[in-house]
Amino acid sequence: MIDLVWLFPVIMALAALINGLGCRKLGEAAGYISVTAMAATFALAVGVFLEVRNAAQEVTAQAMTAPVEDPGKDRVLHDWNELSEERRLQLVEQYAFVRTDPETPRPWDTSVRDGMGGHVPLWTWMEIDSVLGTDRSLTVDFALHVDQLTTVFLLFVSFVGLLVFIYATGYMRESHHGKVELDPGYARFFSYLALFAASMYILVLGANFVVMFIGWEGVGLCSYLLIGYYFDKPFNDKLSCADAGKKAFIANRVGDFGLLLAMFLIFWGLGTLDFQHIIHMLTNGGEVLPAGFGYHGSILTAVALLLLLGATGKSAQIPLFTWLPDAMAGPTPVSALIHAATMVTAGIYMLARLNVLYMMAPVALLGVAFVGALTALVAAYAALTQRGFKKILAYSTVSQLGLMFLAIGVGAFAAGIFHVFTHAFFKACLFLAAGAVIHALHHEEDIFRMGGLRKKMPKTWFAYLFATLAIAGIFPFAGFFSKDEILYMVHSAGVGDSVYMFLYGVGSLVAAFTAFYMGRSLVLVFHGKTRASQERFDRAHDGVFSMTGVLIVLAIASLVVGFLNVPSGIMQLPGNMNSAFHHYLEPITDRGTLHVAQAVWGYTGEAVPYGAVVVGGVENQAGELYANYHGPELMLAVLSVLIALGGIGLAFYLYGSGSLTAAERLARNPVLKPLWSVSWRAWKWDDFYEAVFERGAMAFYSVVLWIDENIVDGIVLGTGRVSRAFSHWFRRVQNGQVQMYGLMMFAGVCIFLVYLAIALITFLGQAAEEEQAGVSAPEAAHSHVEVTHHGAAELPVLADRVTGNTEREQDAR
Amino acid sequence: MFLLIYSTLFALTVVFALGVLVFRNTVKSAISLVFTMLCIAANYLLMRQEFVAFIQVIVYAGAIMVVFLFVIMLLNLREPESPAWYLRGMRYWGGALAFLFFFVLAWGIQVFSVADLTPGAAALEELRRESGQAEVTQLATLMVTRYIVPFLLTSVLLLVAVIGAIVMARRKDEDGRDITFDEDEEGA
Amino acid sequence: MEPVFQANLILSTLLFTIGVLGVMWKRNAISLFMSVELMLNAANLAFVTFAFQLGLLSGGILVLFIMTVAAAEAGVGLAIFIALFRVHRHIRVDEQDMLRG
Amino acid sequence: MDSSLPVQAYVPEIHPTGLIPFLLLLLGGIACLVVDAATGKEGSRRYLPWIAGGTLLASITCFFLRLVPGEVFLEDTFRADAFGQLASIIILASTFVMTTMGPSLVRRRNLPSGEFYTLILFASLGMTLLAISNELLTAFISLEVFALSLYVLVGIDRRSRKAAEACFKYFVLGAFASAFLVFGIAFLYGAAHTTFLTEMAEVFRQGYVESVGPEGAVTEIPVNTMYVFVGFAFMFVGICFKLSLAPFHMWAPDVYQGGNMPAVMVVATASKVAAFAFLVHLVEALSYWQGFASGAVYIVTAVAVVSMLWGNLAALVQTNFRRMMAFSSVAHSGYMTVGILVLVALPGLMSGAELEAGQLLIRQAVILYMAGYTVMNILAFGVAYYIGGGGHMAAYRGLVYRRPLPAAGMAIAMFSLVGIGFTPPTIGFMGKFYIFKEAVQVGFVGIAVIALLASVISAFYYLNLVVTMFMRAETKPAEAPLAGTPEAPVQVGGELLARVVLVTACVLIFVFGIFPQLFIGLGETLVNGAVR
Repeated sequence: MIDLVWLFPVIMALAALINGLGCRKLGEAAGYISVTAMAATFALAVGVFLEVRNAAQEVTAQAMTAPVEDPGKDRVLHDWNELSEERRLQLVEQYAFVRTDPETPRPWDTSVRDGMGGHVPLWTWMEIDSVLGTDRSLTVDFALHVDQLTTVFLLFVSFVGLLVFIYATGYMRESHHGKVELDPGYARFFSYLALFAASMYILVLGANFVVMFIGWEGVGLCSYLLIGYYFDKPFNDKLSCADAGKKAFIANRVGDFGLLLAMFLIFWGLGTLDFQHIIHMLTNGGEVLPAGFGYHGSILTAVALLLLLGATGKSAQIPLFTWLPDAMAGPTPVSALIHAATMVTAGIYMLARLNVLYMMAPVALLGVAFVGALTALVAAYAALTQRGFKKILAYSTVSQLGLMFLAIGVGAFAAGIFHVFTHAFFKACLFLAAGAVIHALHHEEDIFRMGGLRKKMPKTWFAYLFATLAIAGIFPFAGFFSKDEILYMVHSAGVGDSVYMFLYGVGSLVAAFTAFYMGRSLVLVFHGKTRASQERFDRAHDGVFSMTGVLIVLAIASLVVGFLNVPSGIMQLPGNMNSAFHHYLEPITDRGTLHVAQAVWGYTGEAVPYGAVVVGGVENQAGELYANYHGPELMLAVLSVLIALGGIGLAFYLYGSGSLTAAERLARNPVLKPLWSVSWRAWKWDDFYEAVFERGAMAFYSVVLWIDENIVDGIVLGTGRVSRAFSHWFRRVQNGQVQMYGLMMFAGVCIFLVYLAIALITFLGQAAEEEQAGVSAPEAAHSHVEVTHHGAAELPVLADRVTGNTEREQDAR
Repeated sequence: MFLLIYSTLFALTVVFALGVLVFRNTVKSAISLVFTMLCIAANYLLMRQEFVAFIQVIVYAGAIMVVFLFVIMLLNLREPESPAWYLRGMRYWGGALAFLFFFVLAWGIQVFSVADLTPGAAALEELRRESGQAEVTQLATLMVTRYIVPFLLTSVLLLVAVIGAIVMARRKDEDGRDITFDEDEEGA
Repeated sequence: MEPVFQANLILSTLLFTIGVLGVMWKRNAISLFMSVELMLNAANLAFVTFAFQLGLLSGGILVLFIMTVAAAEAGVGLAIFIALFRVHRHIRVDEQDMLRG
Repeated sequence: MDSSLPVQAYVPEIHPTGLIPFLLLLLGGIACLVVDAATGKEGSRRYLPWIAGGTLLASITCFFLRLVPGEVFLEDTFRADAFGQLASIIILASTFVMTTMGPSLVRRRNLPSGEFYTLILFASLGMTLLAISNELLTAFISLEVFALSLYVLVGIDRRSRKAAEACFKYFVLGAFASAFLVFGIAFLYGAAHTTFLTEMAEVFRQGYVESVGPEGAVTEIPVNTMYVFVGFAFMFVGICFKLSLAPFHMWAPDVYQGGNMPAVMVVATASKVAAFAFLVHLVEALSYWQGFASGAVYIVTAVAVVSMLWGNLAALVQTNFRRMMAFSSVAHSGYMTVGILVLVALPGLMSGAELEAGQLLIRQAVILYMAGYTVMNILAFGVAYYIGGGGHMAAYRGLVYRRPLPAAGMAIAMFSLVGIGFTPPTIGFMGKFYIFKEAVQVGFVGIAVIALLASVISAFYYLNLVVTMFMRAETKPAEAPLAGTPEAPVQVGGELLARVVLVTACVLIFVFGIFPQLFIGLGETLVNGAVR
């Protein structure tokens, strides 16, 4: 099965090709083609997952000499190296994933097997025999790599993707009086979506930077095309949809620039671009690392920071996050799939993939944590006052991505990935529900003009409610487990380093904000009385089955997927289910943690320590803290649920009765004034809210806007302005006069000559110096003159001419 | 004596070359160029390159310049030229750059061309004397041995030039009609 | 004899510079092209001077070839000027600015 | 060197088979003239494309049959190493594409077909000879052969005013540049006492020339550094003109805009490849002179950086497709010059076998880039030619709705042209990757960063065209009719052969992007020897 992973991108690319070429002739079939392809890849993903999991379990069973009963020691290292040699060979025979050419074995393949990964080289892509000045050669295979991390991404991308595709078949059509009309770009839309899926698969399957980069750029391209899908419509009063696409494009270019630089640096330093090889070189220590690539190494830190820049571009973090809210210009399924569930997690995927590198660059890791926390806070705060339905969700996505970055930043890679996983479900659910509402209200996006839709759209409400509870972190929904894990990890890091305690505070605040604004959107859209026009309200109804079915599946998923990773500190699950997700990912995501704990801090225990403790507890070098730390997990969980409940409660309190919700916008409307005065109390709150929150939010938001306009746009437009100035100069020079062209050429020649004159003078100066040095040894100087070749005799004379010394020349004559 | 002749030739060459530059009248400019070429031919003679000098006179001063004058007369370009106003700035820039160009190159030649370190003219004389062949014979030998490829290529070049000249200068198109200009904006 | 070496090189440079100036200053396409011919002549002079001073036979050959090239260029060039003349009824260089920007 | 020449028995070391591809081109050209004279207008229009195209294909085949020796031959005049041979194949392929575009152009604009095809063949003869020439004078004359042919081909459409102006500008500036080239040759001749590159390399390696003076006395004349520098600088100017490197590129936009599209395509691709191959040979020979790098590195750097920035920034504001492509080609030459820069600097960093390995890698990178650049430009210009674009960029609005396949082809070309920073599985990415990698490896990290930045800038204007084609409504612009509609002035029906060519170009972009070794492998398997 693992040998077939190349089918993932190929199937989707074929679907994209068929849809792209068929274009208008396909009609509705286009949607079915894409859905079928996606279903096929989902089946494939399940198969691959099962195979990898079985193999991993087998290894685990072999590795664990005795089952560990102690609940505190549930993090057993399932290390390949603990096995006997025969057993290893046996396992390799049995699960021969590593299809490397036996004649040229890759020395790091053992470490690939550590994570039960499969290296699937397809063909040699770039091969350069010997690299200049070193004996390293560069070979970049077009290779795919499958391990636990990959399978997780494959699973949720294909699953959520499948659901979104199904949803889109319903969404991308309008029914007017029973007559179904497909969107004019129906096939094009599905072609782009399929292409996106293909790129996403390549991104997560790529075994090296270059292959990953194909996917990285591919998803960016599709995102760009889909944001600008309604290119002829304005997005808001400032931007057209095409402009929004452009903004996303530019932000991603800036990020990609960082990624490319990091790639060059890695290649320059380590001579490889293969992920496993990089990890092997960084962890193994068998090979001498070049200067700057050790723990805390300067170049390693630079690489990590540049990669972070790349990740911030793709995952919409400060400073490159403002494109994501504007990306909502695309159709809603796109927002759900690309801008909430999958593509934006690519940055987190990359950071987790390179966890060893990040663990070895603590400064950069702290940078990741701060970027994440700050983004989470800023975005959550901005979401508090938004009126656009999808915009709230977009800010919420940014904020949640920030939390994931925060998790990565404290070394809790598995926790970050788990949040990616759960977030994919409930955020897709939220977006699709929002899409259903917007669709039902004929593209009304203002939540102040909604309300009371619960009865009109019960299924949608149900899905939205579940997803809201999940994202707010209410027990037992998925978001509770994943977010709580992150907060717990940040708190754990804080035990050793108070900086992280501050970050924990920020994280909790973000959780409160999240609960509030999600509750607010829930209330304003579904509860209370409607503020939509009566005509629209009357016609609102749940979507077709392809839409509601998907919503319900996602809502249920939002409830259950959290149980994949229940820490034993909160509740005991039957079987070996506690922290199953984490244990599954552990060989991949905790490799860096273990390496740093062992190699740098002298940790000798068997259990994998918390990444957070390793990151935060740098002071403690005894290694005791690492294995035995147990934070107040249950207490923190209860606290965070309370915070979430408080947030939602506040939202219900402020907006709960439908009439009061009108206060904010309709307070000055004389028709509604009676209603408004009845809800006076609420108005007081609103007033206060407006005074404090909204103005504060506006101030904050204006900072965000300022960053957006002056830094992001500034970079863009500034370079634009500078380049435009240049360009205009270039145009002026290009005045059609052939003699002007001749003049420019001649100027070029003159610059050449002036430079050469300088070079010649320097050349002569050096010759004169050498001559001076030679004078002190007379016999040497003598022989120097005798030798007429090599131009040696010429130089002294020439040097004298430059320096104006004519004596020797006359002597020579 | 030699120095006197040489200096006079030098001065004459420069004066005629400047004549090419400053004469507004195209014909005068062309005549000036002919004289420059003759001076250069004389210079070749001073360097004992008799054959090259003759070719210089025949091909350059003779053939090429006749073609020039012919075209000038054909196109009736006797009106004196004056630089357009927007060329003036360019004139100064061009002049300044040319001054820089000449200064740097002349400085380089003055400093770096050390005559003592080269065999000098005597070597060439010696070589010629030893071989016992006329200059023309030597050149011809070289031309059909070492430089056979450029020699053959020159024929291709001349063929291209002939074809090109025919294409560009013809008055009629393929159907024998006069060429008319269309308003086609972007060529083809 | 020796001064001729440097002096001829400088003369050649001077002719070349004058040619360059002609290319940049002349307003008539034919005068402009005559300046290019002057530049080629300057190069020829440099060739012959080098051959003479360095005791090489091949200088003369190179000059002959360059003259041929100059002749070929002149042939095509003048034909192009004639073609241009047919378009505009003049060959003023500075008025050829339909293509710009 | 050649003072010790001549008169002893002349032993020709001609590899007669090596001349066959070139003789074919020559004979094909003459055959075109003869057939044209014999058959009259309609007949020549019918037969000549086949004769010319067949000649070019036959010539390419000769290279694949290993008829050309992979070494120095014909009195040392040519050095047809695999690099030069691959460059020749690229050139011939490009001119072949021009012959496939020829018939429609000739018919529509009523051109003299005999001269048209003859000049194509002579131009390819000149370009291939330049790519393999080992002697400066041969190189110069070859350069003039193809330059004169291309001047005329650009202006062959006598009914177009713009073509006349483009031809005029190309010619005047080209003559100006070749005067510099000749002057440079003179100085190099003064430094090395020879015009043969292999001998020159030998002279520079030992640092002096042995000269037999009177009475048989051997004197060792030191190489004059100033002559080497000045000679290189002036020759570089002449080559930069052909490569349209800033600031010697000013002709390019005007010529690209005014000339006919097939000729422009050849000017943009084949002539550059030829000049580049020659530049590589020249630089390799010169770089044996110890002080060469100290003088040349900064010149080459300046030209490369200025070209990348100027080309990309100026392309940003262009509204005309062809002018945009012209500035983009300036930028691409800049990227390729980064490879030359490495080549210049290399001898100062290593020596012996290591140096040879390094030069090998750069040659591979450069040849790959040139192949990719040629394919991408053939595709872009070819599509633009057949859908009747070439004018205002607004003419491409919503092209995908009218002509989806040409639009897709153009989009592929644009993505590939962006290259690094955007589109990995394309040849444009591979070429840049190889070249920038070399630069980073040698230590030109700053240059590589600038090149990356420039590439990032280039994404904007290339993708702007993609956006215009894919994401703009089909509203008719004020400036010009929409491309791909019957109103477009220069729309031509794509012949089957032309379609095949363009689809092949599309495929090659990906094939070489995914298997770049295939192309480099050509050097080892099909022509003689590795790319060396």
